[in-house]
Amino acid sequence: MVGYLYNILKRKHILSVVIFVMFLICFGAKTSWASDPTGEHTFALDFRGVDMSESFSWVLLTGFTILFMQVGFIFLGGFLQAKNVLSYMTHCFLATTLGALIYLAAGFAFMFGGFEFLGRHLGGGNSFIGWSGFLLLGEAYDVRTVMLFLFQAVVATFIGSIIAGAVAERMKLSAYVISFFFIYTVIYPLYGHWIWGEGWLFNLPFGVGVRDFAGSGVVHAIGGSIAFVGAYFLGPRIGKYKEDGTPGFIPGHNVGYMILGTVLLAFGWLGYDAGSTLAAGDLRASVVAANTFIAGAMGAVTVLYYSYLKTGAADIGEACNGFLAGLVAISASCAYVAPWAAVSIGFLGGVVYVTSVWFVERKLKVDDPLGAVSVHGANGLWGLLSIGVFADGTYGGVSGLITGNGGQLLSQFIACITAIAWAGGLGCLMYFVLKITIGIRVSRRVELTGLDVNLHGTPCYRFEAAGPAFGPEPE
Amino acid sequence: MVGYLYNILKRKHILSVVIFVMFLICFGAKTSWASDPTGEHTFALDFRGVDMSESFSWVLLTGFTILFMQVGFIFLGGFLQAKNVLSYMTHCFLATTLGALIYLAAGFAFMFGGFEFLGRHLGGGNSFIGWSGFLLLGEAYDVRTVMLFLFQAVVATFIGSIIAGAVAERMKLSAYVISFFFIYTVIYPLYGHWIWGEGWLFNLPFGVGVRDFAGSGVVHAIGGSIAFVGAYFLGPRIGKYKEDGTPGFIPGHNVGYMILGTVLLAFGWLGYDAGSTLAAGDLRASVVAANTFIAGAMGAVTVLYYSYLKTGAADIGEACNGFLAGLVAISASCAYVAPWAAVSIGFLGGVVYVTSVWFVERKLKVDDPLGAVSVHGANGLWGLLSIGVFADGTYGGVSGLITGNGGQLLSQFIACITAIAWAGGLGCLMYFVLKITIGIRVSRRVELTGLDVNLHGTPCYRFEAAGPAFGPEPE
Amino acid sequence: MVGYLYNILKRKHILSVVIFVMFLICFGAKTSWASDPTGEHTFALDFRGVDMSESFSWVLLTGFTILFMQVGFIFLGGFLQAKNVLSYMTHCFLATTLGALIYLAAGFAFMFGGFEFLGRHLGGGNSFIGWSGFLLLGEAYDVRTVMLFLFQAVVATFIGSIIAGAVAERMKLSAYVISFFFIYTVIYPLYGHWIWGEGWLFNLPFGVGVRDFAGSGVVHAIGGSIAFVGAYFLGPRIGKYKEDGTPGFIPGHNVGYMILGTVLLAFGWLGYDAGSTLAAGDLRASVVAANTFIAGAMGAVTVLYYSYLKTGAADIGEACNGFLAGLVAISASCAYVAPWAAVSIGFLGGVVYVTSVWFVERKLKVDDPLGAVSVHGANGLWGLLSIGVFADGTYGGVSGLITGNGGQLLSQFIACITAIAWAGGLGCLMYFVLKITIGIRVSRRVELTGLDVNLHGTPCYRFEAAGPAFGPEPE
Amino acid sequence: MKKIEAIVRPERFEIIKDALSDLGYDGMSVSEVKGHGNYKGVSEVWRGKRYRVDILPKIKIELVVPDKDCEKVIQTIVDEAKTGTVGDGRVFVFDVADAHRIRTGEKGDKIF
Amino acid sequence: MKKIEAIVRPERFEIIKDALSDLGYDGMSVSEVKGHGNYKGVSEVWRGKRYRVDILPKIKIELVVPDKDCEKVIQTIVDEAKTGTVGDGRVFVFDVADAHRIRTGEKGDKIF
Amino acid sequence: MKKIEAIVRPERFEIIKDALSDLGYDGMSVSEVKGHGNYKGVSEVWRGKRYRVDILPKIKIELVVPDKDCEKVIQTIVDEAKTGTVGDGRVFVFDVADAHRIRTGEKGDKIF
Ligand SMILES: Nc1ncnc2c1ncn2[C@@H]1O[C@H](COP(=O)(O)OP(=O)(O)O)[C@@H](O)[C@H]1O
Ligand SMILES: Nc1ncnc2c1ncn2[C@@H]1O[C@H](COP(=O)(O)OP(=O)(O)O)[C@@H](O)[C@H]1O
Ligand SMILES: Nc1ncnc2c1ncn2[C@@H]1O[C@H](COP(=O)(O)OP(=O)(O)O)[C@@H](O)[C@H]1O
Repeated sequence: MVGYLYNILKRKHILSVVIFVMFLICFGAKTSWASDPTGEHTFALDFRGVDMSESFSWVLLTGFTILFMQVGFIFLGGFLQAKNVLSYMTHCFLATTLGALIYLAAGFAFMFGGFEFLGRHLGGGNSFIGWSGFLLLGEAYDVRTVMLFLFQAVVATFIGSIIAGAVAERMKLSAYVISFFFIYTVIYPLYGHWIWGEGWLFNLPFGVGVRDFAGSGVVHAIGGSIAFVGAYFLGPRIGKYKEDGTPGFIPGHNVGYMILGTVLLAFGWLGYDAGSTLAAGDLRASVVAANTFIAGAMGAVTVLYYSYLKTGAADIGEACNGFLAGLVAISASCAYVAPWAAVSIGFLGGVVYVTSVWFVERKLKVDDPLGAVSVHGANGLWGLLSIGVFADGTYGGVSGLITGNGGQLLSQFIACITAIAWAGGLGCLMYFVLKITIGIRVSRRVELTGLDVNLHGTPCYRFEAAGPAFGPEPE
Repeated sequence: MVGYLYNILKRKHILSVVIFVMFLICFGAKTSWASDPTGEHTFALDFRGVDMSESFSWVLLTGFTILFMQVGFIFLGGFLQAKNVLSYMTHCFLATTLGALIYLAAGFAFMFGGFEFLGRHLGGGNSFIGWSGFLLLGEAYDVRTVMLFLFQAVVATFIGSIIAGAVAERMKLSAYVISFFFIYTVIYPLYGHWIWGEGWLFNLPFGVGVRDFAGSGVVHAIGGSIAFVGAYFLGPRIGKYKEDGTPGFIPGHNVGYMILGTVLLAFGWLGYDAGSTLAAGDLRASVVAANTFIAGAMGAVTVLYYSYLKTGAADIGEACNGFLAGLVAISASCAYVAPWAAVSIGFLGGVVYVTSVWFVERKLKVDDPLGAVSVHGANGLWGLLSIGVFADGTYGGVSGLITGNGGQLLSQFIACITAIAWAGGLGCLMYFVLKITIGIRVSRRVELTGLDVNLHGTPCYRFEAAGPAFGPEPE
Repeated sequence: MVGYLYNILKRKHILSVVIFVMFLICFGAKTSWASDPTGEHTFALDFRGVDMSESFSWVLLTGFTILFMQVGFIFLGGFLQAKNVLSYMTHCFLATTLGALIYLAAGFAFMFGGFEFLGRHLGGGNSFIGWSGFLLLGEAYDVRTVMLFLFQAVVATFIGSIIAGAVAERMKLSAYVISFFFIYTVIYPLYGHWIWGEGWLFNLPFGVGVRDFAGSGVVHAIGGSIAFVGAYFLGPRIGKYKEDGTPGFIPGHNVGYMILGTVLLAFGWLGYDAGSTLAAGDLRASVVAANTFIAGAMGAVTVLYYSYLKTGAADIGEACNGFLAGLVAISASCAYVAPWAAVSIGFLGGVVYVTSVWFVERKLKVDDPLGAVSVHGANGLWGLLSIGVFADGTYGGVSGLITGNGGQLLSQFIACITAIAWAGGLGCLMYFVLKITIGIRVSRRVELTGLDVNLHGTPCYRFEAAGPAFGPEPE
Repeated sequence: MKKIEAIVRPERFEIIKDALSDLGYDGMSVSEVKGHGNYKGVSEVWRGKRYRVDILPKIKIELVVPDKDCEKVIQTIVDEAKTGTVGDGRVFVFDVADAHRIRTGEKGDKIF
Repeated sequence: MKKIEAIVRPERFEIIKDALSDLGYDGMSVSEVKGHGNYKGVSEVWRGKRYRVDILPKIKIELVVPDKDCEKVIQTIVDEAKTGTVGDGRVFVFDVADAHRIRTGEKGDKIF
Repeated sequence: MKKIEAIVRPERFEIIKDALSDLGYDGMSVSEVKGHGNYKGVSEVWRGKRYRVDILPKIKIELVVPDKDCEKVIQTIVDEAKTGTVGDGRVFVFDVADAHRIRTGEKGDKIF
């Protein structure tokens, strides 16, 4: 076995092992103790210290709930066919693991280099890109910086899961994995740097500059844009469109999973949005949480009612997407608006969702199995804009149209355009290169018989009373 | 599409749109900045401020776990037949969304108008009803008030989910939705006001007045009473009783869901009960959490052992209900008793559960698919009473029988009677009116072929290897 | 019914009732008010008080997430056959309920008697055993002690769930239940006392003595060792090995559950490890959480990549175990190492996992359905050792090999040997006695037709469109 | 000996089974099938659109009976399965060449 | 009257059904079976090891047709189901002794 | 050509399949059915009460064999499926009117 392992590695992958070992050595060598890795100097039994330690509890706990949202994303696989569910879940699983590791290696450094967090300034960076904190080595080995990393790493994992929803049921695993290296080091971190890392978008001269409290733009619009491009390059699933171009019927295998996943995501979302204060002393968190909840609920009720009017059935699966649409829409604006505005934003989020689904599916003929483009992409953009409309000026000096102020909306609009251009453009490049090199779509046979058994070696479900008979294959 | 949307709305629902738009306008107009919507004045880097911000973290995070309990409720649908599971889950979903929105519009104002929270007094209210904080407008746009709303809104969502368990597999969706408007504006908020809003029950002259730490009475007894009335008016499911009146066999489709849901609820329950201190500085929270856990575990073990004695099988589904029964029973008393008493309360909670199931099913012949009446109703009442018995006088001056004090038990007993009379009486009225107007029960054909495919347009599960063939219907 | 209940109890179990009632009485009688059961004296609006209340919030909330991890354990049942899934889930359910109650009655007292927590010293104990805090009576009725109990009780529940994974699909419920009384009062608490209760292992003279931050040794190595012995005494499942000794094919019924359970456990694990600071003022928590996440992700990616190299399929089920392996491995060392070391520990955790699976399954021929021995046992030991290797001296004065220090590794090694000898030895004794008395394995007929329907009276799943016909059995 | 294969509505199955039991025919095998017939199906909703689903769940009952009882059993099934609306199903009858009861090893008509 | 039992690949089912519909044969019952044949199966992976699974999902189509149409229907099925690789399946034909349509009570050839 | 339909206990299926493979009969189709027979069922527990469930999971094996091998195959199945307790199941045999192998288009006895 050990010999076997060795053989495998030796035969084709000896290089990667060498590289990995070299990494380990250089990690060790480069580690410096310049910063405060234990928090001893950061904490003290005084007001600043107690307030600081509170913020630690707050950010860590909300960060954990953000990681937990991946369980919700995985549940959304109920909207797919039973034969492809493992494939989708593996995509989410990879976002949670591989995505976070790539972000650790480089993405975080590009995104937050030069950023100041809880009073600690993190290395170098300019308004276009950061370059500090690679692998949390050196002076990034500090309790505050590591905490920022943790919070941002779990947020970053969403990008992969959002894309997974649009490319589901037909994408090659290898292409999906390779795309991560580009997405998690370039597309996502750079745009993130421009807003959250206080880069050029953040400092636009209109209004107070672009604001995006909890990622409508940075996470959802970017993820949704890449997702759209991916779904476009892949083409629709077999059976998704009939010859006359009308959409066919490819129902999911477990609508209950969708409901479970949605409510679970709602829970995490409250933690995510409220935790984005990144400081326990910012009591606005309660308004943030309430707004998030209200907008999500309003999105859900809107879409449920609409589906009932249109089809005569209370389409609970779509209502779940409406819930998520409301949550995405409020993410940017949750801190800047009043609860009544959250009702409006959620309602309009539902409207944006159904309109976008109709447009993407019927007009653009792009097949998006989970509705990721409409939920995350379209509502991410609407979320960015909603600040420019509904911000009431009470928080962070951000004032929208309702206070008679148009500048902020202009900033937010520029952020939208930039998101589409940046993520859409680089996404096209990436999927195009992948398509002409290794290919991005599985074969027709694999798609028809199911990705799970072909790529992952097993179907997801086996409910037979009697197991089939087997003989182990000679190795 | 937009035209289509417009047509639909115009054709039959133009009115609702007009009303909605009017709402939006009046929201905007009425918004005032009198209070502290950002928390700037509430927080300061002093002891009060730091303590306050701690309480914010505490209440918000536990509030999130309360919302999360809805995932647990949804999982309990495993106890129903596969063909009706979406219907039940949609009920829970509506409680989480529509229920919360109605509570936002009016319920919260009726329940907590005139209440003081973390030092902030909320508008007007007397000992029978509150009238302040509608839609969180005006002076309710304050970080503390909004936080109280958030915590209370997620708690309020439970009412709908409790009822869903008893009316499952046969109730019309329309009737269920309409009943919400009455439940979430009248039945629940008013009773809640009398105890949690410090109304007349809270100030009864026996003992210290009625106490209900985390809702055995306000939430579970009220929800259970309405659930009982609903199940009674609906009548039993087809096949539930044979001609000779003995109960038939309608097994659930996924007992594992029941286990998952129960342990998930237990997690949330710890947050719910402990968070009900509503202040981080109240260290009693640890005893509250431990009591909750202990009582639940004891209820589970009791019912599991009893089922084994009675049937020879370790009936894990019933044991789950025993767990929940223990949790419901301790909810009122968790802060007032010692851990040894929690063992007793949980044990008796299990006994109350099995006795109540037998009584409701065999004697009253009321069909309660999930056992909601026994878990929430019967144990909610027992929970209220348990304070009067086991409170040991260490906390809040509440002393029960074991300290030789009978007054508290009298107060708690009055609260029980009131809960049954109020929720039972108004529940009867409500379901009676619904029954003679729009009807509350689905047709026999719908019930036999499944509510999911008839009301929601799809079954929950589709595990077929090959999808069936379809053609889109001409619209 | 009541008469019926009475009859049952009278007939064969009157004794247990008498004992229970006697317990209740003596509980009540012995309760003393010597300590601070309300926290009034522990909290004050000063720095110590505010810091203390923060720690309460922190420890309680992370404790809740630990309880929640049981939902993750239950989900892992997807790796078993559909006919035995309730049996496994019931084992986890019993760990969560009965296990915690036994721990309340005695285990906690043996483990933490004599321990000081947040400045409060808990009764008597020496370096081999504690003897204070039984049933949280007397002076243990104190907010700090009760909080320690809560945190430790939820941690303790894992032992049962770990074992459940290895003995699944063939163990008698009665034997499983009885083993708990020994495991939760002797095997686990005593070893726990030696390290966490600051017993003799903690004070070994090599390095700073044994350290185990969040239970690689105390929880996982002990649980894994008992699990191994249990699986060994039970023998393999029917069909697990062919006549020629090669392993057969017994696939699980729901791989998606495995993924859900794993990510859910990862969430809880972050809370568990970070919460193990047991103090909010210890800002190292952020490094702890990040290390945990990184090591888990690295273990997952390692095993996924290895499975792909070896079989050509991306074996997501094994990758889930790799995730868990990384989490187990980092549990001991999470506070003492830098993020780069967490990458290495997670990578090696994955390697240890695949090696151990091969060794246990192919060489030792022990049947471990969920891989509990390899995930928890082997990686628990590796986790203990990893401190001795990678601790960088920044925290708690713990320095490993990489700082040129060998003493710590010696301490950790002694802890490993002790864990194997203690849990393995007592485990052998326990299972041997059970085997020759009541028997530990179900009959061949029960195993073939499924434990669920035989022991629990129902299969887990019923997806039939039409329910079968039934007549109630005359009682 | 004849084998009767009846394809019926799931919701009628219980009633048919009870009727057959009353007649004394306990032996049968039941399975779930999907049927496609004159009935053009129900419509279902997915992602906000209606689709016509032309293949619906049915229950297939298979039972082997002695030749002489065949008519009676068919009549019972037809009576109990009928609702009069499209989709009620079909009954088919086949000749059985041989039959064995596994437990006893008996053959032919002795298996009843 | 003949009963045709076709065991085919799940992924061919839709196409076969549409072809039969076009021919005018709408009535059929469909079920999922597991097949075991010349084809020695696919290999699956469990807990890091490959196993050969020699029993694979198939779709069984059962339809009863008048004697005269039998050949035509079989030919259609064979044509549409064929991929030319091992595991394509089989078609079996049986005599039907009797047939009833439940809704109308009609018998014999009138059921079509 | 004959079609053999065996209804057996799920837990005996593997053994029967292996025995048939040893005999050289690899082709078969397997499905899950629910059986109702002399055996009055097991009892199950739901919500704390026992119920007698008179319809139990069985495995249905269908295989078509040349006339001459029929006896041998039946004997093998009966031998391997027998446990001697109620509920062992039945074997039924039917005449096959015609058979086609889809992959090759072969007919009749050439399909084996
Ligand atoms: N020719 C056939 N062969 C096999 N099964 C059939 C055939 N025709 C109908 N069926 C079965 O009978 C069911 C009912 O048939 P359908 O034509 O819808 O109803 P009805 O007989 O009331 O007109 C179908 O769903 C199908 O399962
Ligand atoms: N003798 C048989 N009796 C019943 N079904 C059979 C028989 N032989 C094959 N089948 C069915 O036909 C399917 C395809 O058979 P197989 O031998 O694998 O393919 P091919 O006919 O292309 O060689 C099998 O999976 C099985 O379901
Ligand atoms: N007349 C019948 N027609 C079709 N299947 C039958 C018939 N009788 C029994 N079976 C099948 O055989 C199985 C075993 O029958 P049962 O009478 O319980 O056992 P035994 O033959 O050992 O007495 C039943 O579950 C059923 O699936």
